[in-house]
Amino acid sequence: MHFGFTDEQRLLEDVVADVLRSTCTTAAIRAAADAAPGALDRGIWSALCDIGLADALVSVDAGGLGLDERDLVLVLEQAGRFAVPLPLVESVLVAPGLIDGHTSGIGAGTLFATDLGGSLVAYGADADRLLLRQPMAEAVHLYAAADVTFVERPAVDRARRLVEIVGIDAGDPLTSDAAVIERAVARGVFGNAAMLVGLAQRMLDMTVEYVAERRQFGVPIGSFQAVKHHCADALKAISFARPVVQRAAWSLATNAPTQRRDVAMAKAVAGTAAVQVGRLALQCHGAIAYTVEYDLHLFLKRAEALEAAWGNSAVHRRTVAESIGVVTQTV
Amino acid sequence: MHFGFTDEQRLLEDVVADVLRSTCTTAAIRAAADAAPGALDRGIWSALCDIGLADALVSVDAGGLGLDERDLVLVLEQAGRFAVPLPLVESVLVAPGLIDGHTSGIGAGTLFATDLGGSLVAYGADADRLLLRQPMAEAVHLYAAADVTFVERPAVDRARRLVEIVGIDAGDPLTSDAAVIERAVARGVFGNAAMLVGLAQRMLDMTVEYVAERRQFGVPIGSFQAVKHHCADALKAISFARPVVQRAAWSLATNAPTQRRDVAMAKAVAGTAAVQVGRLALQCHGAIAYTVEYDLHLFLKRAEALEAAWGNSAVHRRTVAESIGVVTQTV
Amino acid sequence: MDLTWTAEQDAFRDEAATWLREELQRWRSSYPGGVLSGDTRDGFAQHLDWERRLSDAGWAAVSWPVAYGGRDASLWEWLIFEDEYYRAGAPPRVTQNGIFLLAPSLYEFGTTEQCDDILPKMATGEQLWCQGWSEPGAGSDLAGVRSSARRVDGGWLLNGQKTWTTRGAFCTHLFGLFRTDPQSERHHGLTYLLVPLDASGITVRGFGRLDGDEGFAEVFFDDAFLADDAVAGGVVLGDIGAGWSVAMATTGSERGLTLRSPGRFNAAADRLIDLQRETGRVDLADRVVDAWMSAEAYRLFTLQTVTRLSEGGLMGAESSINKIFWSELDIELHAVAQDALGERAQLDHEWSKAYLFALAGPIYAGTNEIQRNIAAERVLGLPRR
Amino acid sequence: MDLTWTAEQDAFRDEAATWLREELQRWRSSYPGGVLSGDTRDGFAQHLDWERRLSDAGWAAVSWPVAYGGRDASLWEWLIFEDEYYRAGAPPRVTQNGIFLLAPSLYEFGTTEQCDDILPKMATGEQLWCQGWSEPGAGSDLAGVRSSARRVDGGWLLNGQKTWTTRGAFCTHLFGLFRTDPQSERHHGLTYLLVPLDASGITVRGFGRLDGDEGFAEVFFDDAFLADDAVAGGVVLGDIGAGWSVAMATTGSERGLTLRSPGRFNAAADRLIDLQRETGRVDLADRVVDAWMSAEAYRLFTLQTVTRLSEGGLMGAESSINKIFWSELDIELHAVAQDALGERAQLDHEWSKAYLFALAGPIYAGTNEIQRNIAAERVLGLPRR
Repeated sequence: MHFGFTDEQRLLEDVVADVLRSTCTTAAIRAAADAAPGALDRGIWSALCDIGLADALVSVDAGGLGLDERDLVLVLEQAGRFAVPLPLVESVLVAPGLIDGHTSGIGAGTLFATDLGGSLVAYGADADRLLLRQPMAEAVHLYAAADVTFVERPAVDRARRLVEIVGIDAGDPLTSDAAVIERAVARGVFGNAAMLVGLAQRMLDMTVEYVAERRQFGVPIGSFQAVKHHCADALKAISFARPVVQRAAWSLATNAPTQRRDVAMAKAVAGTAAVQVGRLALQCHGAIAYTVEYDLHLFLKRAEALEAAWGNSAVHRRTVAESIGVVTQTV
Repeated sequence: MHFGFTDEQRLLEDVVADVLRSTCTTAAIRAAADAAPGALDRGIWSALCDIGLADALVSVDAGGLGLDERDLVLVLEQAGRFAVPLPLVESVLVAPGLIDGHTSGIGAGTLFATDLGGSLVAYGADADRLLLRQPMAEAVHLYAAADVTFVERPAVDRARRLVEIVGIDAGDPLTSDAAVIERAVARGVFGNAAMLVGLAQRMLDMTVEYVAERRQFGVPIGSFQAVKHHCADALKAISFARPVVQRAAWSLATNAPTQRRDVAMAKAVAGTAAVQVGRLALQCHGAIAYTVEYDLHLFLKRAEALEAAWGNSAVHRRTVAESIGVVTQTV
Repeated sequence: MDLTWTAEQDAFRDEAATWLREELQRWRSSYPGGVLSGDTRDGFAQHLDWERRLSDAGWAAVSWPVAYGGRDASLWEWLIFEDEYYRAGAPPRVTQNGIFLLAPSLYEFGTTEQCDDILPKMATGEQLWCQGWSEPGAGSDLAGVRSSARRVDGGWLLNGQKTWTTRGAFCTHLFGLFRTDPQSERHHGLTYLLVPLDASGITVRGFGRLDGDEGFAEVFFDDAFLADDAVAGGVVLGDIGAGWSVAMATTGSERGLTLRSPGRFNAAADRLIDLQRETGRVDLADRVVDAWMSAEAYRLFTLQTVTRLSEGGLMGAESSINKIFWSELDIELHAVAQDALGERAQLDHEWSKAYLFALAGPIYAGTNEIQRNIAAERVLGLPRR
Repeated sequence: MDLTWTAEQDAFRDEAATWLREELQRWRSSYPGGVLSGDTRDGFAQHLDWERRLSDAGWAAVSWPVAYGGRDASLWEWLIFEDEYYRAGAPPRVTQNGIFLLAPSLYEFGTTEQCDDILPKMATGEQLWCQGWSEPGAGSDLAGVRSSARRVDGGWLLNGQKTWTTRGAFCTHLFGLFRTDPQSERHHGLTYLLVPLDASGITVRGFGRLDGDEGFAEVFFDDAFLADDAVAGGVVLGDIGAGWSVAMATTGSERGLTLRSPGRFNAAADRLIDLQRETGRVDLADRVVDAWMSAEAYRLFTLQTVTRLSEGGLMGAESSINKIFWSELDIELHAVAQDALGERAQLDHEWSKAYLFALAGPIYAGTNEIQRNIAAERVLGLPRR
């Protein structure tokens, strides 16, 4: 039993955090929200590719880093912390298992989008390739961007750049193996859960910093017991969500029999925590955080979006219910 | 539209409150918890009978006060505020509609117990008569105390004096009219909802008094923002439960088409509020309220008991769901 | 206790419902491209058109005297109108801050001349009033106001900055607190001023709200001259130096009955039930029921309050729990809807917009933390620190 | 990251589970009339019998050195034992306050002589220790302690009163804080004393808890003489006047890892699922799932904490959120059960007793309000007032 991380895993987290700190500024997130379809800046992605992250899950023999979910969970938390405006989970976690053996013609650093997390496809107009469920069959096909017709869908978090697929031409069949598809979905769900923890942590950090400085009634507002207790509640929510998400990393990496339950629980707990922390952060800030000029809304909206995507907390709670024998319907 | 009370209704409330203040002391509640089965002191009941409360719902022609639920809701709140250790709702609200036309041999000031609120019969060993559902038929029969065999059931709130009926001899058939029975049950549910509001108010009053006096860290604990906010939350819960219960009084008294929904809503909202207020009251008091020497537990346990009796909040919430078209089962 | 409406009240309800249904259809059909949010520049113009329709038919402020453009309606009729307004799905009132926040203060503190001049123009939408309370350093701590008004010949010289001024970029006038006694501190020495925004030296900069609309503004005063006769009857509401007590009366109504009529929540709760049925989300049943019951509790609480007011009672510090209740209810109502929508919650639509708007509820009009302090100290009498 | 147990740990688990199952059966069958609550006088004797069985088999304090009656077990094995203890449905430990609260302080601050004398007697149940922190005027504000110990020839003269002393009426010894410097204030001048309760001048009065058991006691000191050699190695733990820091170490463990092992909540969550299935209360499904997930989150959080401690890390102020989390979880676990039970929730049974006991969780060991202050100030660094 060892529920912690190696020095190498911590180092990778630090390296990614450093890259994101310099590339994934809040200005970059704002730029992603405003860019025309297909014109998403790839600067952040290039920087992440430079450190090999694109092929993190690809085996060393195939030219990747040969890592697994345990190595990536801290990295994904950082991706959430910086609200990376990229289909990162889709490209790094979801795609590799699906395109395994079908990599010819797929270059290094390919950005993938997918509808495996729902019919609203994040970055669907910006990806190089799309991984799409077949309407009538349990199968996933690969598409070039040009083979897909889509409409933009106006989203609350515009930096998620949602589209809906309205027409597809022929695609390359990748797999109709339900287990492979389920694993890809599980990885997507897990990746979003990990990002939600990072988003929550970022919002708490911003709040702690703000309430220590902002003064009302002659004192920092962080000295009021009500504000302290809001922050303590946020800390509690994050502290108990994080190990749940990290356990899901272990379950996926080791193919544990409980992985379906563990991944669903991770998304439910992390999503609930991030939404709660977002509301507390907004409340502790007050009106300033209700403006688009202050940065909090970038993280708040992302947290709300990721909670809703890839199955929301209520849906995953039902999966957990089934796994642990809680009855949900009168028989 | 007038959602308020007449001077007469307020006066009756004051009269009952005065009677209870002098008779229904916390010592009397403790005595009720400790008395042997059948040996419940009738002092409080006699005092209430002296002001005519026993026959409050009986028509003036038949020698009663000719009141309705609107006149009694404030009285019932007071009964809750003093945690009256009597089958008051059973005798004043539930019995009259059922024994209508069968009053021969039933004296003034008869105490009734009933299983219409559940199989755990409060004051079942202390009542003069019992109103019991027939196991195989939708009917209610009247029993003399001697015709019923029961076992005492150890309760958390011992002043509720719960028994379970284990054997009955012949009883007098009162009614098999489903509407009459449903109305009797609705009155019982409503009466308990009103008492829950009073219990919650009492616990808040005790808390406000205590936290203004109790000092820690050199100041009254009521000056801490966390304690203030707990008290404000309790006030909010009570303030919004009270009109819901009072509306149920109107719905019953006027035989409104929404009465089933309104009564269920009253019990759900009042029960939830009283349990919440109880926990907040306990928390603001701290350890002292966790002792049986301090009085809070008398009201806390009663609130928990009445929340569970006559259908708990979760059950009544489902009744409301059906009434308003919320779907509760996948079809 | 009588929870029925009179035949006259029922007739009033029918009249309002019919007019709203028909006029809303006419209004909407005159914008074939769709009605935009009232908190955007283009949408504001559309909503002003709606306000003029309300005003022309005498529905802009039903409880006002007929002479000012109202119907002399009772509080009950006002409640009925609001019920029908939200049931009909009519849009948020862009004139709200004037009609619901300034007007009550005018009735209480204004001179006849001020009322005669301002109120009719407010009802017709000729004057559009925004609120100038908050400043960068004075949010929850409103007494920290530093914007100043210095007495000069024939008027006042204004300096300083207001912020979070809702729809400030689209309004014509601002009401707000200014420090007229430079030696004063906290809530002393403040004066409630009525300020036309076209005065030289005033700059208004709109900025974006969380929900994406340009709903906020900053207002900068740079030696702006406010002539004594800029408003008929004078630019000072109440007495010079007594602005705090005038403002408190207004914030009372912001927190209390007038800002949030129950109709809004009842209508949202009914729509939530429809949504739950459509989406078949049985797992959300209890949360839907709880939200619906809370909206109903709020309606009943309001009926009791109006009964008390009708009998000459006053809105007191209880308005603080009112504000906590509706703001938390509003979030939950829309959070459940978002949960029912699943992935569609991500999209920009009426439910998500209303959810984001609801998130502001516990902040504006006095944060819920301040409200809980008020409830504990002024209603329950707990000791101040 | 490796979330599996070793073969040795699995074997340890099997051994513990087997022994617990068999011995519990033997223990229970020796009380044909049923086992009473350990917080009643008669039940305490029964539970002391259980403690002796644990001790005889070396399970009383598995993490202690073998010489003191333990098994030199690692924290991991301790967790495994606790898992199996609660899974088996074994009773609450009436020796808890000594083993889990005093013992950690003895290991950290005690002399070898004190440890050698007290710990083995604690393991066998020969000495039964209760906690003497709170006083009528010192609850959350522990530094308000007024009970005094005056230095006299050969010992100390104790005066004052302790209260909320759990199982004090059944214990043989008390550990607690006494003011040894009469000029001192707040957390200065306090000394941590070890006090046999049979000294003359000490009166113990048991009184009832909310759950109906005589679980609390008041302890009165009336010129009670505490001889220096009343405990081998001396009656002072740590240095004279340094009692506060010794006590803080103990309250740290009370709030943190040692008082509440996850096994207790995991076992309750599993029983809650059974209850939900039995009662068919589908409407409570989400609350059951949430409670179960919280218990699981608590277990996982604890595994991370133990990993950190095993690598030489320390329990810090984070223990405050730990305490908030388990105490709120404990209430919700049992509240859902009570809701599932419907009218049967009124009866005095295991679920209702556990519910009432859970209600004390946010109060004892430092109220959750104090814990939230600590989390905000010491973990997050928010400014004190």
